[in-house]
Amino acid sequence: MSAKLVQGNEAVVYGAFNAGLKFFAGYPITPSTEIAEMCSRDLPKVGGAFIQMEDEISSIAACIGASLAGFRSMSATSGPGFSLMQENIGYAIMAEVPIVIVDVQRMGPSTGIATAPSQSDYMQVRWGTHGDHPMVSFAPFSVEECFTEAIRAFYWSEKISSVVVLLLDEVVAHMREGIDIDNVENILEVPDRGPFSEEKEGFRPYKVDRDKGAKLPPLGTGYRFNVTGLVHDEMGFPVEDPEKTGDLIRRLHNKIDAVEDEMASYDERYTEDADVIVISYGSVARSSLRAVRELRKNNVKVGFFRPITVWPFPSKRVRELSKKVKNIVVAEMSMGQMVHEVERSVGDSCQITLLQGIKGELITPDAIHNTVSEVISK
Amino acid sequence: MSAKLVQGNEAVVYGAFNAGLKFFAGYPITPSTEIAEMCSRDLPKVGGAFIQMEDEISSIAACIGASLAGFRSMSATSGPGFSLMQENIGYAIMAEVPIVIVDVQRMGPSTGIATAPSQSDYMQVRWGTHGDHPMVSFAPFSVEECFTEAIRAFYWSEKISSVVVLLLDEVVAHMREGIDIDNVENILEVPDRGPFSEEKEGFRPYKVDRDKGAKLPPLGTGYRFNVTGLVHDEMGFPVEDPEKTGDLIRRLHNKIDAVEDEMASYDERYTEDADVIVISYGSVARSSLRAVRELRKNNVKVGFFRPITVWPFPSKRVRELSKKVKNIVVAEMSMGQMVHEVERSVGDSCQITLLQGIKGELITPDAIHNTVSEVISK
Amino acid sequence: MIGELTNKYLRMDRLPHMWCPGCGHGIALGALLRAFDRVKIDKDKTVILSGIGCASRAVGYLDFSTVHTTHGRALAFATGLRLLRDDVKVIVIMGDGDALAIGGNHFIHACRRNIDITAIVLNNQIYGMTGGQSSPTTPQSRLSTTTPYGNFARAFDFCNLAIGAGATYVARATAYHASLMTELYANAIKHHGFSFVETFTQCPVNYGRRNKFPDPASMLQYMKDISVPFKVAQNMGSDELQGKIVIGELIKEKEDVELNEVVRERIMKFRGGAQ
Amino acid sequence: MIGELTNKYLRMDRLPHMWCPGCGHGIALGALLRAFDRVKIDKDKTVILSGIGCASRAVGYLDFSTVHTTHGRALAFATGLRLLRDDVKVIVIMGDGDALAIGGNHFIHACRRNIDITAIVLNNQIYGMTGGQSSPTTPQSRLSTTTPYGNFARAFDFCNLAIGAGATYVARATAYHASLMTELYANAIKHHGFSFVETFTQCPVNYGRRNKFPDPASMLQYMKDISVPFKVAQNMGSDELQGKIVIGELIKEKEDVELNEVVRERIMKFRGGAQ
Amino acid sequence: MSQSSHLEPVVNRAFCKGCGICIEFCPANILEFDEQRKCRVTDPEKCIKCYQCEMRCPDFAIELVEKGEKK
Amino acid sequence: MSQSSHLEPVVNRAFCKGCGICIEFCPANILEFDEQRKCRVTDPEKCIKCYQCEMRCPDFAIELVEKGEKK
Amino acid sequence: MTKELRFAGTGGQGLILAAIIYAEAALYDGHRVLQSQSYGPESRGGASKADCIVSDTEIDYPKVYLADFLLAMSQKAFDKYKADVKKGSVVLFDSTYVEIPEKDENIIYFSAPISKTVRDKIGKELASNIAALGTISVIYPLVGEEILLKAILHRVPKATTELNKSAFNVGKKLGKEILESQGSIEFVF
Amino acid sequence: MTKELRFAGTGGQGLILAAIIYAEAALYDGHRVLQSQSYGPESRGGASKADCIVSDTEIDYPKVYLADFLLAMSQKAFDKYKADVKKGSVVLFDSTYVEIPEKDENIIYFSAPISKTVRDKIGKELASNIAALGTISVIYPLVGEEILLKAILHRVPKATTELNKSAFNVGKKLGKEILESQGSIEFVF
Ligand SMILES: Cc1ncc(C[n+]2csc(CCOP(=O)(O)OP(=O)(O)O)c2C)c(N)n1
Ligand SMILES: Cc1ncc(C[n+]2csc(CCOP(=O)(O)OP(=O)(O)O)c2C)c(N)n1
Ligand code: SF4
Ligand code: SF4
Ligand code: SF4
Ligand code: SF4
Ligand code: SF4
Ligand code: SF4
Ligand SMILES: [Mg+2]
Ligand SMILES: [Mg+2]
Repeated sequence: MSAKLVQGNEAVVYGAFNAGLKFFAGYPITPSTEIAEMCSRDLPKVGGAFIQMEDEISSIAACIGASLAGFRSMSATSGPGFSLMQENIGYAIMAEVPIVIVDVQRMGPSTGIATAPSQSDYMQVRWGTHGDHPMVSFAPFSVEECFTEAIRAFYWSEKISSVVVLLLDEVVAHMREGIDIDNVENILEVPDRGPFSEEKEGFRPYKVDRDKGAKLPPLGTGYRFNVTGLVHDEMGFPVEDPEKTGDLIRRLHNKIDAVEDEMASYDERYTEDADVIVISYGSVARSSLRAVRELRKNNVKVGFFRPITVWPFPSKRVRELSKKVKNIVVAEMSMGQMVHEVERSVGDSCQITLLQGIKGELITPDAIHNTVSEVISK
Repeated sequence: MSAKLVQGNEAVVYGAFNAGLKFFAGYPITPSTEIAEMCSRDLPKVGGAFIQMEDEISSIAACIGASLAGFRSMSATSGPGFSLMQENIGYAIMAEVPIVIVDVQRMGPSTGIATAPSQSDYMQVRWGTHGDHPMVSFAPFSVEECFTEAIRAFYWSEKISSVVVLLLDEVVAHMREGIDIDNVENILEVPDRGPFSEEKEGFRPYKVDRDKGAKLPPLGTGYRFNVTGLVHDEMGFPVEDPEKTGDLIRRLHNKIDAVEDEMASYDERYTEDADVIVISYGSVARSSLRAVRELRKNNVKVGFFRPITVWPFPSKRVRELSKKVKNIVVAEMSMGQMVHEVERSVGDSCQITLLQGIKGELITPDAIHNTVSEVISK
Repeated sequence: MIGELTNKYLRMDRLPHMWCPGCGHGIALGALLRAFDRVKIDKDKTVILSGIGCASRAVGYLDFSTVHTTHGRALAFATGLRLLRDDVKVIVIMGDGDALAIGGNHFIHACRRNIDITAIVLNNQIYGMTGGQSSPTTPQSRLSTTTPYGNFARAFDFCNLAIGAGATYVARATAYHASLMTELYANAIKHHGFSFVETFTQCPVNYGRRNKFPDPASMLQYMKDISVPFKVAQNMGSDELQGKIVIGELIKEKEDVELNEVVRERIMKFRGGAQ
Repeated sequence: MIGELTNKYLRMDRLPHMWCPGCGHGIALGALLRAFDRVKIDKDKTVILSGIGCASRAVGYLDFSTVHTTHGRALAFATGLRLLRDDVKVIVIMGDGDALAIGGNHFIHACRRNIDITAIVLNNQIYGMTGGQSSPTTPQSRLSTTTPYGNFARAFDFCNLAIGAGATYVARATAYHASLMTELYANAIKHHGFSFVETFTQCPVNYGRRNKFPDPASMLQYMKDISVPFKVAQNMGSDELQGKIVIGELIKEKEDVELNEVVRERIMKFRGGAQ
Repeated sequence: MSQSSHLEPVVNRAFCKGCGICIEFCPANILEFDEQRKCRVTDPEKCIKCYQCEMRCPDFAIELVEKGEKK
Repeated sequence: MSQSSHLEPVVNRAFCKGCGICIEFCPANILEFDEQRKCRVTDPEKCIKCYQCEMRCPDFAIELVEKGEKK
Repeated sequence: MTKELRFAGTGGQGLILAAIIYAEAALYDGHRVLQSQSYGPESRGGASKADCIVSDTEIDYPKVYLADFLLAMSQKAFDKYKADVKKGSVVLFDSTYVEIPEKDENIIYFSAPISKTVRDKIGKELASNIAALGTISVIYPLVGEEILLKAILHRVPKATTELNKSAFNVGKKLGKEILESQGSIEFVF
Repeated sequence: MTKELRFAGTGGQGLILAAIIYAEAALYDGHRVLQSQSYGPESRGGASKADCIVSDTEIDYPKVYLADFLLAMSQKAFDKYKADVKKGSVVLFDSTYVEIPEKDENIIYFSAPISKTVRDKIGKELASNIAALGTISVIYPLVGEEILLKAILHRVPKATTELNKSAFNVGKKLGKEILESQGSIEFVF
């Protein structure tokens, strides 16, 4: 097939199908609803199941259940629903159950403006659930990336046996671009779970190396162990021993740290000779790209940096870049959230200027253009 | 009366009563339950109401409702329940309804260890709900402070017309100390809401200065306006106008910024001549204090800094201090959360060393002692 | 008549409302205004809450103290608001998804507690606001954007659920039965304790269109056709009642203790003791 | 007998269990083992889930694939787990707070969907795990740590609620009636669709102590005294039934469509079409 | 509903969204769409004052008012 | 429950928590507490094999077993 | 070449579909495209818009900055979006609903009673969006009519193929009439 | 002066209450106090502890580091906590449940059949915690017996006043017997 006109949300579903999605549980919410709707239509065709649950809490619970049953599972929501999912997100992290959650960001806080774009869930993705936990999140900026990052989300959720959040914003979710789904290159092959030991009796899913994720065979296939959100031993049974507790919490983090470099992904352009670098992600990065291109036309030495793996934040690269430039401009559709990570990465190496976007509208190339110009002229 | 033996959780309730608490809605959860239990016993005695709701979501919803009805309201919970409250926390912030939430931190993520202490909800307090929002939070380290900080929480929640989180940990919540409740000094007087304009017709609760909180008269008293979690106009009705949207979001932040200095509170000792400063809060700060005192006995020049207002984090003071020392040691019962704020504040001014506590036990003075010694000898 | 009522009870500057042409929610709002008139409601002593959805947007037009809460949680807000305020009437307007999908738990607990709140659910059997997904009351085999091959889940009987949960006033009307609706709303507001009126409304845009109803009027006609008054229904077998809607007052208890009363009693006891 | 069963179905290395002396949850667990034996359960093809609470700790002893979920959410986890797995039996064990307070919504929706899951609620009318707060089934005027002056809220009738929500198998036993319990559990497991068995259990520590029951046995005796078999209850007036517990099978429907079947049917249709 | 003969049905065109409900159910058959798909009263005299239109109009757009009081 | 005469009630003291339930309901009245508040069978011969103790013991601590098979 | 098109009107008029079809046709035609719209409750009563960017290079910023082409099917929508067009842009009104504005040196105004004609000729006003595409294919031939028709038939339900074909033809005819009366313009895309 | 006391046993023995009472008495006595405990499901079957720090200066670290005094009312609890005591500390066992350990140069062991005596003399073993306080008041007189009794009566239900007084006396008697048989020790607090 040649290119089709596909919506960002639809591309996420195409990507999920490519990655082997078999289960979707969700609750409608703008601007994510198309994902659920498409799954309701197409999942049965591949032998999968769609279920609309009574709310977002049960949606993610059902996804965790289906994943434990052996199926690749996904839910999609937006801020209000994402807030409700937080407790069970922590469960999936603690019990090490692979699932993918799509959060299509809209204007908050609270109900905010359901149809207005925003990037103000960025910190929530990382810190929304209680307790110490790591988090992995990818943020596409085009329809094609919605497709490829959805696949990457499944790939990594299986690899680390945990939650991956695919972080969209309303603009990316709702725009349509041409994409030839069958001919996208460098598609990751999502690994099957396992292999599991032949010996089912006494199988210990949480007996893994200090920097590896659990190995969870589908429940009800003869491997009998326990899954819990409590601190647990190698077979999944509750323990309260301080050493075992520390080891578990540390392993949950180690397993991400161990693959951080491999998982890191960013889009860097025009940085070689740059005096200023614009950092942004998602739809705002498209405005940035336009602004940077226009500025380059005027011979302004401005660079472009876009984290795609937004959690863990690509700190090392940003720190390196910060040592080569005088200024970093961070543009976000928020009061400034990713800028906190930039600050932590940069220290005092260069100036940081924040361009906030809090009007429920995509930040324009003009605004970025102006900010860069101001920063330079200072 | 002279001193009584009082538990941290109980002191919170004494403080809340002193501040005029009239309504408590909650759902039992260790290690916060004593707060609910004491309210169930004593609220009727002051003409207030206690209700045990069906879950934490409805508990905070009921608190918001009661606050809108004109009563000082509080709920208390721990991580799992706090996660569930996140959506409605955002509502209270957006609609500017004063409420106080006590989060008694326990070991997470997920159910974790219900009875083990932790400080791993620190970042969640700030970022747990979706959308751009500010957050105010106080963390006591003694029974007396549980009392005084509870009062301060009500004071500021009324002043800024928003949510204040009183952040305890299991150790502080469950320990008992002697306190003479009737003779605690410098108690704040929590202001009444209002005064409200005589003119009820057309009253606009959200028509306030750019850095002030809303003025919400009790509902059902003749002031007829709308309360919503949507972006709204001065009377509380939904709008989507980009300028009004930006103004609202900015005001929600401005109103906190405007009082940040007045609200700031920290406990600083031995910092004058210090080479190293230990930063910690809550129960860990008591271990730090012991360690610092012992080190001082050995003539080690170590200082003690304890944020009491933990959100907004006292960045300015930490930055100042960082310029005078070579090292900062941050000790937290977590993988490191407040340390992120320390990093942002400090930049490259001094070295930062993190002492993690992830075993479900209070960090010992020894551990802090050792960390400081290592840092110094390096 | 309606002009007087809209002038009295609505914020005229916010009309025309945002509901689509032919939306049944508007008919219900009209009936509510008539009920207000009938019970001589005090605008200053009434608080009206809602959740999120098309139905819940009603509060944006009502000239009362109004609270547009979060999706599904209106009854929980209302419970807190009501507990210490015996001086106010509390009315909660919700959609079917709002009240029974995400809000189901608060709904059954409000029924159990018998707190003095009037809950009005505008049941259009669909999620209108988000564009037509199935709700827990979407009938089997009906089409929605998330049941593209026909709904396979069973639907709740909203009133049976309320009765099972212990509600003391349970009634039902449809948008066709506008004057019955007015009467039920008025009686519900007068009821001492938790009162619930389920109102079938039509969503021509997101339900009707997909389910072969040519226009809003045909949806009203259908409601009329399948409705059976409670008195009549009592003499019908369950087979006969298949696919029918029973309208009228299904439960109207008097004796039961209302929650607020007990709370007040308790407080009074202590106050009495203290003073 | 019980020794054989515990050896077969429990993780002996984890016994004795953590429940307090005389806790009724243990009696229910014993009955469940007997039911397993009766229906010849396949340990490798059964998944047992629970929420959070004393009752939910049962999964920590069962030598099955077990999932100890979050408070109140077990049925939602189970729904996802079951949907594509016709090869497994799914059993969910919950406490009364777990299933009806925080988990009430998932409970009524599971009833509505009629998905093939067996839900066993160990109703001790109190929050045991957190130290004795009132639950939605704590009878009026009883004492708990959050109803120090006696519970003023009305209690749910769990089975009535399930019936109102559309459940197709609803039954009730008490810890006194251990062999009835075994029978009901076995029948529930065999039921095609959603099955629910409410089991009254005693919490001597957090309920009994506060409510003047001198020991666990006296709580069992009380349960015996207030129980009425369903058949007998049908000939009793509602006044007579006041304060009684009706035990036995309250609803046992056969005809209704089970959710999984429809899901499977749909998939098969497409698969048939595709291959 | 009082059948006062001094009443007549009047449409508020600013509110009418042209849903057709009143038109369908008017027993006197005196309501129809105008060119812009708003409701129009063809023959006010034939109105039997049953209030069905007013009660079922979702937009408060049709009302029985004192004759001549047309808004 | 089969009333086989070759069975006798045996208490697993490691499991018994001394709740007293079996003692209260034993129709033969042959169960009692020992000094450490664990269940003791006083007169196994009088046991009528009704299984009430076994069915109601919350701790799987009392069981009817083949005589002499005491664990 | 980059052209920014905007389709504006009210909720029920199917302008999002029109924009999707247009974008898909341009895609078939070998262009890069980006289609977006404003959603939301306000799109029910008020003005709503659907945008389509057609380009031969990478499209970075995904919104229409200033339109090269504007279809205005309601007065409110025209009033709201009339300022956001480039100098030299083309605006097509549906004169059924939009009053013809005063002349503007910088803008090429075309108008036709699209909705009314569809209502009269086809019976179903619903198809006006498809008719509008027909008109556009004639007056603003960035994407050819055949490829546009192909895209239409790909997106509309099978059962409505004939109806939509007729509507498209009605629209084309209106387009030709416009050009006849107003004179045609050479566009270089 | 700072003394760290630990009361250890199993869930049902009321040791948290004992620690609270002890702390309250010390508070009445003009000391600073800090009382804490381990909670949790494990406290049901396993070993549980309740701690009490009594001091005349500010108490910073809120946990018992190494106990000056340990009451052990169950074997498990003794095994678990026996290592966490200071040199020269005092350990009191309830010999009803704890086997008397081998002599340890560094620790002063006292023992008495507290629970058994209470069971025999009072009938309700439940009151053993109060009896233990009585014993402690004699053998480790950091807080005087009168003030301890006052604290007890403040914390227990009115209806049980007599019962608890008797238990306290039973405990005191046991304490005196210990001192008589083992010889008394002078403590300087
Ligand atoms: C937590 C949360 N989840 C989802 C939504 C999205 N949402 C808004 S309204 C609605 C359903 C509306 O349906 P209903 O309650 O039946 O009201 P109607 O629009 O049909 O009147 C949904 C799912 C939301 N606002 N918040
Ligand atoms: C979200 C959340 N809220 C509260 C709790 C605390 N909690 C644990 S168990 C429980 C109730 C237990 O009562 P029930 O379900 O009746 O079980 P039981 O212990 O009586 O068997 C509560 C409130 C929790 N774990 N998670
Ligand atoms: S979408 Fe449906 S429910 Fe919502 S306003 Fe339109 S017709 Fe009414
Ligand atoms: S607290 Fe109650 S329910 Fe929990 S184990 Fe003890 S007796 Fe059983
Ligand atoms: S009142 Fe009755 S007769 Fe008159 S216009 Fe209205 S519906 Fe027709
Ligand atoms: S019912 Fe109302 S909105 Fe509908 S056509 Fe009649 S007047 Fe207009
Ligand atoms: S089987 Fe019956 S008679 Fe025998 S010991 Fe048990 S309860 Fe007593
Ligand atoms: S019922 Fe079981 S636990 Fe209780 S006393 Fe008898 S043997 Fe022991
Ligand atoms: Mg609806
Ligand atoms: Mg319970």
